[in-house]
Amino acid sequence: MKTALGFLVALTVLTALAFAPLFVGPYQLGLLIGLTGYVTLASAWALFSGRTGYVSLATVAFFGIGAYTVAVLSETMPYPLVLLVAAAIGLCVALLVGLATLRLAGVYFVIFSFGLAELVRQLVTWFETSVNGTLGRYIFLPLEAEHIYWQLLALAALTLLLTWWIQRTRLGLALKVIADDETVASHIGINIAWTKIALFTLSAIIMTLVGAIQAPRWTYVEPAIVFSPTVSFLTLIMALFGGASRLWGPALGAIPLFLLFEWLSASFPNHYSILLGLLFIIIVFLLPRGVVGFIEDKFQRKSPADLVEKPARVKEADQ
Amino acid sequence: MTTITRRHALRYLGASAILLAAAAPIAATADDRTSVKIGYAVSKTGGNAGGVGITTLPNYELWVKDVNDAGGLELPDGTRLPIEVIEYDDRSSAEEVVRSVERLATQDEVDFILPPWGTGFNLAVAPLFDRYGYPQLAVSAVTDKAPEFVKRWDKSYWLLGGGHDYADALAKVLSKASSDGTINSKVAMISVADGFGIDLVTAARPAMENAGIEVVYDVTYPAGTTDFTSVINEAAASGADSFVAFSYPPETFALTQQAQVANFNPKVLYLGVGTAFPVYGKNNGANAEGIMSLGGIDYNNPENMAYRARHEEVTGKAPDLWGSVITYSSLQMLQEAIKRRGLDRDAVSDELSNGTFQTAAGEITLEDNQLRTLWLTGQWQDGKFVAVAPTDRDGATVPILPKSAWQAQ
Amino acid sequence: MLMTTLIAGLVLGGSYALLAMGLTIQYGIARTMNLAYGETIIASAFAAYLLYNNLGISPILGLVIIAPAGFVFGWLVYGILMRPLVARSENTATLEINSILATFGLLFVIQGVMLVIFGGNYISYNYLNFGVEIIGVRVAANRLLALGLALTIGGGLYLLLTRTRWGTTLRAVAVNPAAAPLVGIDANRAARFAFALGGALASSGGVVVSMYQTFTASSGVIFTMKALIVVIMGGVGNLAGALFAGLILGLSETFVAAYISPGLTIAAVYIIFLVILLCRPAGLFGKVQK
Amino acid sequence: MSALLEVRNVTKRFGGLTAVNDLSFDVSEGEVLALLGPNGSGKTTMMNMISGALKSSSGDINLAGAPITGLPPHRIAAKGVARTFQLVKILPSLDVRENVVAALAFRHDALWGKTAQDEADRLLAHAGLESRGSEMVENLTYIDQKRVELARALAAQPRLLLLDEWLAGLNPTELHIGIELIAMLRKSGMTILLVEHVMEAVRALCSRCVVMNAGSKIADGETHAVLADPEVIRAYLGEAHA
Repeated sequence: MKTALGFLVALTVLTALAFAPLFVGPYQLGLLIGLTGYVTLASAWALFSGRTGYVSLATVAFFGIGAYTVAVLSETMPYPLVLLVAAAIGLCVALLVGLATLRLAGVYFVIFSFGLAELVRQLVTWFETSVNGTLGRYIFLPLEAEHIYWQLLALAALTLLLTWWIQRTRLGLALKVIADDETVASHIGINIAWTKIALFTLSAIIMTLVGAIQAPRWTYVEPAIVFSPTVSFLTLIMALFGGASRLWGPALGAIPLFLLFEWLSASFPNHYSILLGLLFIIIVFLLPRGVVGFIEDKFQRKSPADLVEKPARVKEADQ
Repeated sequence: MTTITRRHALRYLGASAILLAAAAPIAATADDRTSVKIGYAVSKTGGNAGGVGITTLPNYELWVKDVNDAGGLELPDGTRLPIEVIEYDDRSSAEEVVRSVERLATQDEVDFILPPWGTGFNLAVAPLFDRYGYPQLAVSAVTDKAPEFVKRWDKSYWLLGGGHDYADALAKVLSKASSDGTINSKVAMISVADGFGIDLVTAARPAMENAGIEVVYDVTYPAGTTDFTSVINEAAASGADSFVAFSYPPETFALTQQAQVANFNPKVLYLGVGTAFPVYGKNNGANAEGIMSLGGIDYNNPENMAYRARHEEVTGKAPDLWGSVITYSSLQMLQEAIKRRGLDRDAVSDELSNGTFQTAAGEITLEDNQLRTLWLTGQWQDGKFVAVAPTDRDGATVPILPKSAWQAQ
Repeated sequence: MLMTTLIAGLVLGGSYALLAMGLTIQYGIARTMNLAYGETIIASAFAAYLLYNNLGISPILGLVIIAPAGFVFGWLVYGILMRPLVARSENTATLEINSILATFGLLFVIQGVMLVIFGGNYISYNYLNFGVEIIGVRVAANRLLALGLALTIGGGLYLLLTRTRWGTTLRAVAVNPAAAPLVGIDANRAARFAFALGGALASSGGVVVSMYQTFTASSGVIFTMKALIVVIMGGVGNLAGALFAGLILGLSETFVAAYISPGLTIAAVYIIFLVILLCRPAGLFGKVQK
Repeated sequence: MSALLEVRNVTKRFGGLTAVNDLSFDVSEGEVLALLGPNGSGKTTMMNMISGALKSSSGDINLAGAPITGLPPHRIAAKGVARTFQLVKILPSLDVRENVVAALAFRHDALWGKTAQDEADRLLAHAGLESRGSEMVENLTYIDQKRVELARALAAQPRLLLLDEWLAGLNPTELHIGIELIAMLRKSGMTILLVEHVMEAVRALCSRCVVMNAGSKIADGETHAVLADPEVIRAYLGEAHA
């Protein structure tokens, strides 16, 4: 009953958001695109990192791969196929990375994932300049802002639905068990490695698609633009800020932060950094458990279901 | 009855008059606006902030101050309106710059939008400028595809030329020096793995070949490289008398330092962005003598001199001697076009395409929305970064080659 | 050729190591991931530039002023910003997240202040930029200074940490901050001291690097990430590891530039970093414990 | 009766320390075997090698004739080995029922949904936790947490059950209940390998014992004979029976 009601509310909001482009101006639409993009990225990030404790800075590697795939292929094949190829490439890279990185834990994984994103950027740059003899690529696709928005909105909804659904499947249970105790997990037959890889891959595919969908908005794509580490950092900060282990946490982190960034940069273009930094520090001190934690503390007594999930944690290599 | 009707009528009339009177000031403000809104989104923070900080932002600020000090932008009827600035920080992110321009166009409804910094960002916002009908005076974008872009976006203007222009000019300088017997006909060439570096080096390869210069060393390095020991050593070992780097400021500085450290004295030393920064001349003092780069200044042009003096006075630092001048000139063009045609963007765009303008960079008439009268090669001579190519243009200085050897500092 | 590449690599690696040592101490001992580390470097570079450019004070002399200032700054940051978070966090994992978020804010504050004061310009000046002959190879004096400083600081701190009582205290805190009080160690003071020491090291690095590397108010992040890579590769909290990792990265960069392609130098750095981590998941000198 | 578990010349070294040295023994189908020895003699290390938590340095471990040496724990679990842990390991964020469902969901013929819930309740009832499935497992008493752990192990439908000091730390009443539970399992034909210090339980439950000391096997045979062996008494029981 509660679930049905939740679905109804979510569906209503989704419908309202889907009709938004008909009522808002191009700027607000742009805002919605950016917002939906980050909600999706943060949710996808949390899907893996929030549930396994592996804090990843590789977000932009996949985001950039998606954008670059579109830039390279948009003139040679139909758009839906390009998205499919982008997702497939994201999947392959994620599998490769997943298999390689499982031995790493804690901050070692964090920096590894950052290094990975930079490596991908360097390799793409090198390949483009040395092999193709060019660098920037142009994307001239007949896609309007609202088309990009609708795709992103669908992807965001899908990501949240997927997260919700996974929590109710054996995969979701496996994650909870792994988070509780990896030894028990493996001894009751859970393949920890594959569980993590599956999640990492899923999360990476979504990130790849976000990049692929957003790319046509920029017309011109080059590695410095699409592999900017800022994307990884913002995604991580938004998810952590919202509460990475909850379904709505990343969204509740992404929305206020995104709007805050926008408001600050528009109202105080010369003191943006200082104010942003101060606000950030204040937020960390005032909301120690993230937005979701704050809401729970304030408005809700804890139900057993809430206790089931634990806050995101970073696994320590040296414990 | 009649009386009453008349009274009613009078009442209605009165009401209408009041309404009209109330409406009138609104109409009047729409016509007699009190300011011209100019908006821009530039990277105040992030990776692009360095470029913005020298070439773009100081000139935007200087121009706004200059215009407002003079009483505002002059309109065709001789009245002046002050500029009201709306600025955003795009944080060096493509998504931000796109959204900020959308915001300027549709939310703030500014009268004109000044372009962002960088080839990529100018391309990212070009469709928006086009869609909302704003002229785009793209300065900090070096691209050989400008003719194509003009076809696609007819209100876009490309003012800094393309890789071919600079490469051809350089090749001519080298080939002349080579045929004079000043240098041999070999060149060692490096380029930054970035839109700028690649654009230039791909243009330079055929240009050198056509000019009879053999490229004996040709590598690309990633932006952010801090150590050039091997590159300089290889270049020194290549036997080329000319060393050319299509580099960005941090690497331009590092290359200069490394060349001195390694005592590498090519007869022609041509470096990329950053060489034309005043701080480059200051840091390197006598050692800057003879070093070449893109751009350059005609020091005898009084308007240019006035501009540089103003820049230093207002912003507290000297402008760079390549992009800054063009940036400021593009704003002067805009200012003049508004003076001639008013605030109608179509009319202003038309004027920009067809008019002739007196600017800090001399007289400018665009060809196919592109600035073709550019200083393409400059050289540090006597503490000044003078323009040496195209040689046939008024104000060109004769290049001094070979570059003198490094002096101990 | 080989010799040149080798020495150039060592010199480059020296500056990497120098820039990473402060972070490895801050992260390894004080247990706080300081994302604003690079901003400390840049702020010090600006300070050195100002002293040299406006007052004519040589950066070497500037070092004597700026390094203690870095210490004080680190001391204050830890006391004001990090201490409450350390007290609040129930385990290292929460502390890690909290320190990432808080220092991310600090990063923006410092960067914003520098932007307001200095603008977004590239800053560069020449100091000690002449060649010095070492075994027939010409090396920039300022870069050599960085290597020298890295070795001195690295060696000195290593001795300090391993040979003195005070060093033992710091290492005890690094290994087990919770148990340190049991043996009479004031973990908070030790951590604060370590964090401040890291700040002083970052400042020293910033001063030296400013002599030969162009920087802007926004380039702190680049230094933070490079330092993090060196720290992680060497093993968190391990000075010798940081030194070694820095040198390896420097060498790989110059060797790839000389023998493969200058276009792949940065890629090579990351490849080597990734491969080393895959073989040794806790860094070169780190220990993996079950 | 054929051997379900064969341990052949298994050695485990940790650096310079040899924790298990060339150990061989069998566990037959339906047998309850006790692995005995003083603290640090290598019993738990041996258990960990059987369940896959540790990899042996050399030697072979076979389950029903097939090698399981060096397989990861989840593969060994899938082949029918379940275990409990020396220090009780429950899943604190789950409730009692979910603790058992977790095992049902990942066993060879996985159960999920309503079926799994019902099966979990049945197993819990079997372990003496009837209708307590919704309680948070963290709030249970020690013996009840042990019951959860046992139910979870049984949920995997193991061919071989490893009990690592499952009876340790229980008070006399609880101990009695615990022994009863294992006795029930034995009656149902379950093959069990247990590490145990509680001699009362060993005597009551196990027909055969293997005794280790300093990593090596020093005795293997009928419980009453082994426990009477002077060497065993010296090495191990000495402390308790002095």
